[in-house]
Amino acid sequence: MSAAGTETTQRITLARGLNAGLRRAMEDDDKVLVMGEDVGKLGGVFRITDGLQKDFGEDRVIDSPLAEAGIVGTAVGLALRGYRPVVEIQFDGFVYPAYDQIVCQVAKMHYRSRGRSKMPMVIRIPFGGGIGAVEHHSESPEAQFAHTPGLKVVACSNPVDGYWMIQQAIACDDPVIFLEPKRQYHADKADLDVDVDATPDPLFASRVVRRGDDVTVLAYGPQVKIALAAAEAAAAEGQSLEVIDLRTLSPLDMGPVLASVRRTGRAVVTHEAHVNLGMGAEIAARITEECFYSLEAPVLRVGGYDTPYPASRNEEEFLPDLDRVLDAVDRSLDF
Amino acid sequence: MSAAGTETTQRITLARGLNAGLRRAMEDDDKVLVMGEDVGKLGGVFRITDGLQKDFGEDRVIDSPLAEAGIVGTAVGLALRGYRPVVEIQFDGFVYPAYDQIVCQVAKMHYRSRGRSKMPMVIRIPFGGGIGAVEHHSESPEAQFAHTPGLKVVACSNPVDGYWMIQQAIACDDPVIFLEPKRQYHADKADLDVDVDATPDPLFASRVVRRGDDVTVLAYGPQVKIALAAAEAAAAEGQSLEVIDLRTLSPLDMGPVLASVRRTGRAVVTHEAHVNLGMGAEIAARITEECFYSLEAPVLRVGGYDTPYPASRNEEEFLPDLDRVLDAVDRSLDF
Amino acid sequence: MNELVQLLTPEGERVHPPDHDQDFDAETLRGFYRDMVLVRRIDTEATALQRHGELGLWAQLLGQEAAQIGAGRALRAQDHVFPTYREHGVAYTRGIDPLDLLGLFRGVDHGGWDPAQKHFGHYTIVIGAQTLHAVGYAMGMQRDGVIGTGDPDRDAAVVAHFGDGASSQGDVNEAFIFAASYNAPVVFFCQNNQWAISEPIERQSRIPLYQRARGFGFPGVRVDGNDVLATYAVTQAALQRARDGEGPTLVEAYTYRMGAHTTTDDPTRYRLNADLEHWKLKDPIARLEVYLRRHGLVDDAFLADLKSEADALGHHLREGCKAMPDPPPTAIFDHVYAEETEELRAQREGFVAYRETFEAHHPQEVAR
Amino acid sequence: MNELVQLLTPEGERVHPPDHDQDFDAETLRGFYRDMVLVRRIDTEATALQRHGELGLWAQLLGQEAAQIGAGRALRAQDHVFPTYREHGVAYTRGIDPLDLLGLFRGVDHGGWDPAQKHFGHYTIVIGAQTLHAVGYAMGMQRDGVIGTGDPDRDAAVVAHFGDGASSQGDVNEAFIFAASYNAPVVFFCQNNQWAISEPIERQSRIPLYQRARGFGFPGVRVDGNDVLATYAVTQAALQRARDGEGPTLVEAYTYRMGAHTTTDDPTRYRLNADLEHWKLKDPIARLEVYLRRHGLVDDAFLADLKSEADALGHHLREGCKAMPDPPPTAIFDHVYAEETEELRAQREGFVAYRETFEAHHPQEVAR
Ligand SMILES: Cc1ncc(C[n+]2csc(CCOP(=O)(O)OP(=O)(O)O)c2C)c(N)n1
Ligand SMILES: Cc1ncc(C[n+]2csc(CCOP(=O)(O)OP(=O)(O)O)c2C)c(N)n1
Ligand SMILES: [Mg+2]
Ligand SMILES: [Mg+2]
Repeated sequence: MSAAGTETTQRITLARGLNAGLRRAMEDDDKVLVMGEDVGKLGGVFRITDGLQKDFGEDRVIDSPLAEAGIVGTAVGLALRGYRPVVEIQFDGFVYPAYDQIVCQVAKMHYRSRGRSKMPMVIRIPFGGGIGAVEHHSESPEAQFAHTPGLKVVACSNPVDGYWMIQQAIACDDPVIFLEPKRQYHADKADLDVDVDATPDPLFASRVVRRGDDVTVLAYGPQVKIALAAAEAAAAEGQSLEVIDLRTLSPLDMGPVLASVRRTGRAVVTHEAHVNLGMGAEIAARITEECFYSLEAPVLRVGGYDTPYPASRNEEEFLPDLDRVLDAVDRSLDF
Repeated sequence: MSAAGTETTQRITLARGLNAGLRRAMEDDDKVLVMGEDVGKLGGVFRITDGLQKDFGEDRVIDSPLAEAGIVGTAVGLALRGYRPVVEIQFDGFVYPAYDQIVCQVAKMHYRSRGRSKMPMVIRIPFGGGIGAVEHHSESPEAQFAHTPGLKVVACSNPVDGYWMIQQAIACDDPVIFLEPKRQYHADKADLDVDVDATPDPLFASRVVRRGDDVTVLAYGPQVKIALAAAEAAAAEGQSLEVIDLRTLSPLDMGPVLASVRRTGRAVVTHEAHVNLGMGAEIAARITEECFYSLEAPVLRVGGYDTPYPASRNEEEFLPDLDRVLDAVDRSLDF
Repeated sequence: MNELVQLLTPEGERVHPPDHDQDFDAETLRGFYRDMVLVRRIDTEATALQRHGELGLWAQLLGQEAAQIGAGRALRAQDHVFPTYREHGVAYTRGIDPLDLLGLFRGVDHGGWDPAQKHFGHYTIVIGAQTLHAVGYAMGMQRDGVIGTGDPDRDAAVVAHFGDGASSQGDVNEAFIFAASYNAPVVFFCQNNQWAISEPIERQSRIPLYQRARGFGFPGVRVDGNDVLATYAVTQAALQRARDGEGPTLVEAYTYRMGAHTTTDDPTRYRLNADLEHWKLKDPIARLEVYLRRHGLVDDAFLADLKSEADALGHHLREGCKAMPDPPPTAIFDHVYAEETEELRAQREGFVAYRETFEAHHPQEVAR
Repeated sequence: MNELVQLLTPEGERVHPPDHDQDFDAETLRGFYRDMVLVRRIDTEATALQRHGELGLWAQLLGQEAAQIGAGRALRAQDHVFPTYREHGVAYTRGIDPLDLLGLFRGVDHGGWDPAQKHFGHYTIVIGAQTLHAVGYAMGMQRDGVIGTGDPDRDAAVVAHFGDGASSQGDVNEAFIFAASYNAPVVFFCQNNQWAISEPIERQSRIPLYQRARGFGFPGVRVDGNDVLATYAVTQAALQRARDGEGPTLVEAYTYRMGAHTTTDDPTRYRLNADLEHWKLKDPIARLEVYLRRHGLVDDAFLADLKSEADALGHHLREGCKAMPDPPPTAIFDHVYAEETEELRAQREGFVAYRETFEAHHPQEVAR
């Protein structure tokens, strides 16, 4: 029984897209396992794994003891035995107890073994803020993983991508850190065509989501929606923004980015993570290296401030919003 | 009895400078504790804490059980009780089991408590490669810590700085990640004046270590020596390089950097850490933001490749050396 | 289950275990009762405040009042506590205004009290991390010479709180190791409420948790965590051991989470109602009330006064919570460091300048 | 210390413990002896190679031969091993050419064998990390239906190796928890050689390590790790328990690190020579030799043959090691990913192009 039922098109949320994608991956390959805290009966605190244990059993949808190193470490062993574990980290801020296993074991196993031991693991992390949560529930740890060779890092931004990207990540023979914008889980719906043999965009590809000529705005995860809204608002004032959903953070897919910036001459990167050494730093550095003579202004960065994530009553001011993106666009244009 | 003995000037290695600095800090403030694996009788695997347990006792120089989270976590408790723990992580690659305690507890305690709980802790990490070691013994984790608000991150590059900077880090009321270039520990000697009431440079300041006009080369830790050698070699070919020892990685002290680049119009950053999202990315982004119109070429980055640290017979090719720095300098000048 | 230390049965009968029996005077017993009633009221009010949108979240302690009051009242002033996010009852015994607990859940701060002054650390959300802090703090006490001096006003100990789920974290087990290795004056107080969100205790351990301690070389005791007398007696003994320099103890307070994990949780998805009904019969407040009434230790006047006191407390919480101001926007930048960096100062100034550009256009919006 | 399972005393006398006694035929005994002699030779040769600059480092197993041969010989082909960095003896029992062990220490690779083919994982240097991999692998065996079928060629188990120091790591204790929770078919084999570099076992645990297991709900056994018979018998029993679906066991092999931690270590800084002398009397090889000779189970011809065999092995290691080629410079970029990224391909190409600019100038230098 598939979540797709019999209709070919559904209106789904990101949460449902991910759920359906996981379900389909589990149907397609019985080596795929789901593991983590509360992923079983509860279906995860965000219900992304809802119903999977019921349908695939406790051997394939595993409630783990409360220990993230243990979860990722046992997933390493399962991967070595030929399984394809999909690990759920309950919240971004709780990935750090597993950090050693991720950066020293998961990331290095293939290299250490000179290709003999594959590590086809997906580590799903609901990330980012905007849900009014308490400390440690709104972190954006992506730069740390992107800095780690051996890992691949992607971020989905919408329900349809959620459905396809999770399947592609599971099919990938390398470990993938899979970032899910938690504030989008239940926010918007999109049309998903599940039954056709669609050929989705490749996993490690960026996508131009709005064409424009004046400034290139780069975003991923929760910021894509904001970048699009900013483009809409800017259009009203006669500015034409091109918006790119980066989708893959490691490797970066610079092709569409460089092509766009060569045309616009200006770029703004936005993310929730701290600006200092965030993805924006790398992207700015690469754009400048590659498009030095095309740039009319330095690449400008919008991001979380370089403070710990604040108490939630302050998060609105902390998080990049439409206004801050537009402010950077203006500064870029005024440069 | 001080390591300084009765002479005022000694020729010391970095290892001795750090040892003498630790000793003096322990003499000056009996709240200063040293903790870690093998720091007692053995004096640490690099002998940086040599003799300290003998002179200050087991209560102040504490051999910890083999567990990095435990070491840093208990150090947090000691700091809350009013102590100033100096934690030794045996090798860079073994800091990750403590990563959660560092980024979620050490870094956030002062913020969480709105300034009520201070966290005056120093975490010493011998970092970088070049000693022919096995896996996990040659890592450069600095960018991950610099990306974490609440931490301060510094790197010493020479014996005299080692002596002063460790004392300044211990005196700092904020947690300091203190990076020590392990391949320099026993490499070169320098004159240290210990008895005079010297006023060393501030801890969080960069330093121009060689004046030049054509290209600014930015380095820290083990790369300072290489940058200086590159400048020497370049001089023979008529190129004048300015070399800056960054010393502080978070906060960055951009003043001297920007002043230099405004003059030279060109910059090269070099570090052993992976280029992707390494310190060079942030420095390049900031220089470009601040000196856009002064730049004659994009800031170029030299660093470890974006692969796990290789087997040691390949590390010479992996690590930035004089030639790679000069190659970047040439590319900058040819731009 | 005779391994469970119990002084008061669910039926409100006083029993006398060989090891931890203790006499309590009427005043003390009434005090415990009052504490538990007030703490339950704090919990009920906070839950209601969450329902009314005044709090973003609340972690309920319903059912765990005896465990927390027993543990909290066994403390001396100089002892120090490292809580999880659910120790509202212990916080109350440390003299913390319950209103200060709400800030974290309302999202106005990460904790509103001074840990050094209240001898009660900040709520710790990353599971288990605080147990290591507790051991380190206890190591500091050793170095301060406040262990085993025989002076009751000087000798001190630490309590590390954690849950049954937390017992699986590496940090907690490392805390056991460090405490044993240094013989640190710490009581590990585990409230085994039998659930870690949706996961039952059996997922974390197949044997009773208190037995974990033996494997690390120090004693473990399981106490009826719904029995305030037993919890008090067992914690007091463990604290005294620690203060005397005899090292760590693990206390497993066997209890039950009668509410949801937090206000966002839906326990009907994973546990049986019958289970909850069963545990309602073991309610920690009800059993002490039965005992007190049966022995004529409380009268209607006392109960009426207590009710008024609880109502006043509820009022204080409701009004106080609603009046709690949002932090100013610039609070984001405060206290990142003890010694602020120039970099951050510049960022703060940029933030202020940026907001001022708006103020010019929409003055009200920014004012709040 | 009657908690220690022993079948052969340091004096070479056969004793018969109630629980783990077993008969061994002459062939098997000679085999153990041969194994230990050859493994010690591997160790001696590698140490010498390090002294001669052919290896960057070597982690010696001197004194731990019995523990490793006992543990290794108890394995069946289908069992799987997760080693630390010191399990040269176990590797040898898995049929790994000892030369392949040297690559890591010479710096030419991170490990030269195929873990899947040899059923022997890569050396793991981050202390304790592999114990979790072992549990996960064992969970995979459960899912593959190779536990408790009763078919001796099918039923399998995992051995997780670690040291006394490693017992303090969170990962190792989490491995205990996961193994107990899932009843995973894993044997935790701890070589307590009494030192973690300079730190004595007392810093990690104040009670015998094997007792740790009980606190997690599974059995622990302490065996004389210098007694190959006892180690074999105890490990075999633990493996069979695991294969039968009865869950994990902790085996503490009580032994002694007779050498330095590694070739860069200087144990005279932290331990007494008398200690070492004491343990030399418990040498694992000497005691079996005494027993074999006393019972006429070996003759001079056997010993002479073995010596030649060891010499040949030494020769193989010396010559093989020196002939081991350095990896080509581009090896840096190989195998970072199973599916290489364009980014990395470009970086590799840049590297090659950059080196070619040199080749033009200094052809020899680059050629190596
Ligand atoms: C490291 C970490 N992982 C996951 C979580 C999410 N989480 C919050 S509470 C909880 C369950 C805790 O259970 P327990 O320790 O029994 O304490 P209780 O909530 O029952 O009081 C989980 C998994 C967390 N806070 N920290
Ligand atoms: C996480 C981590 N911390 C520190 C080290 C450095 N180190 C290497 S071996 C060792 C001691 C290990 O002792 P033990 O577990 O008893 O094993 P043994 O070396 O005695 O076989 C240490 C501290 C490491 N490899 N990994
Ligand atoms: Mg619980
Ligand atoms: Mg050892």
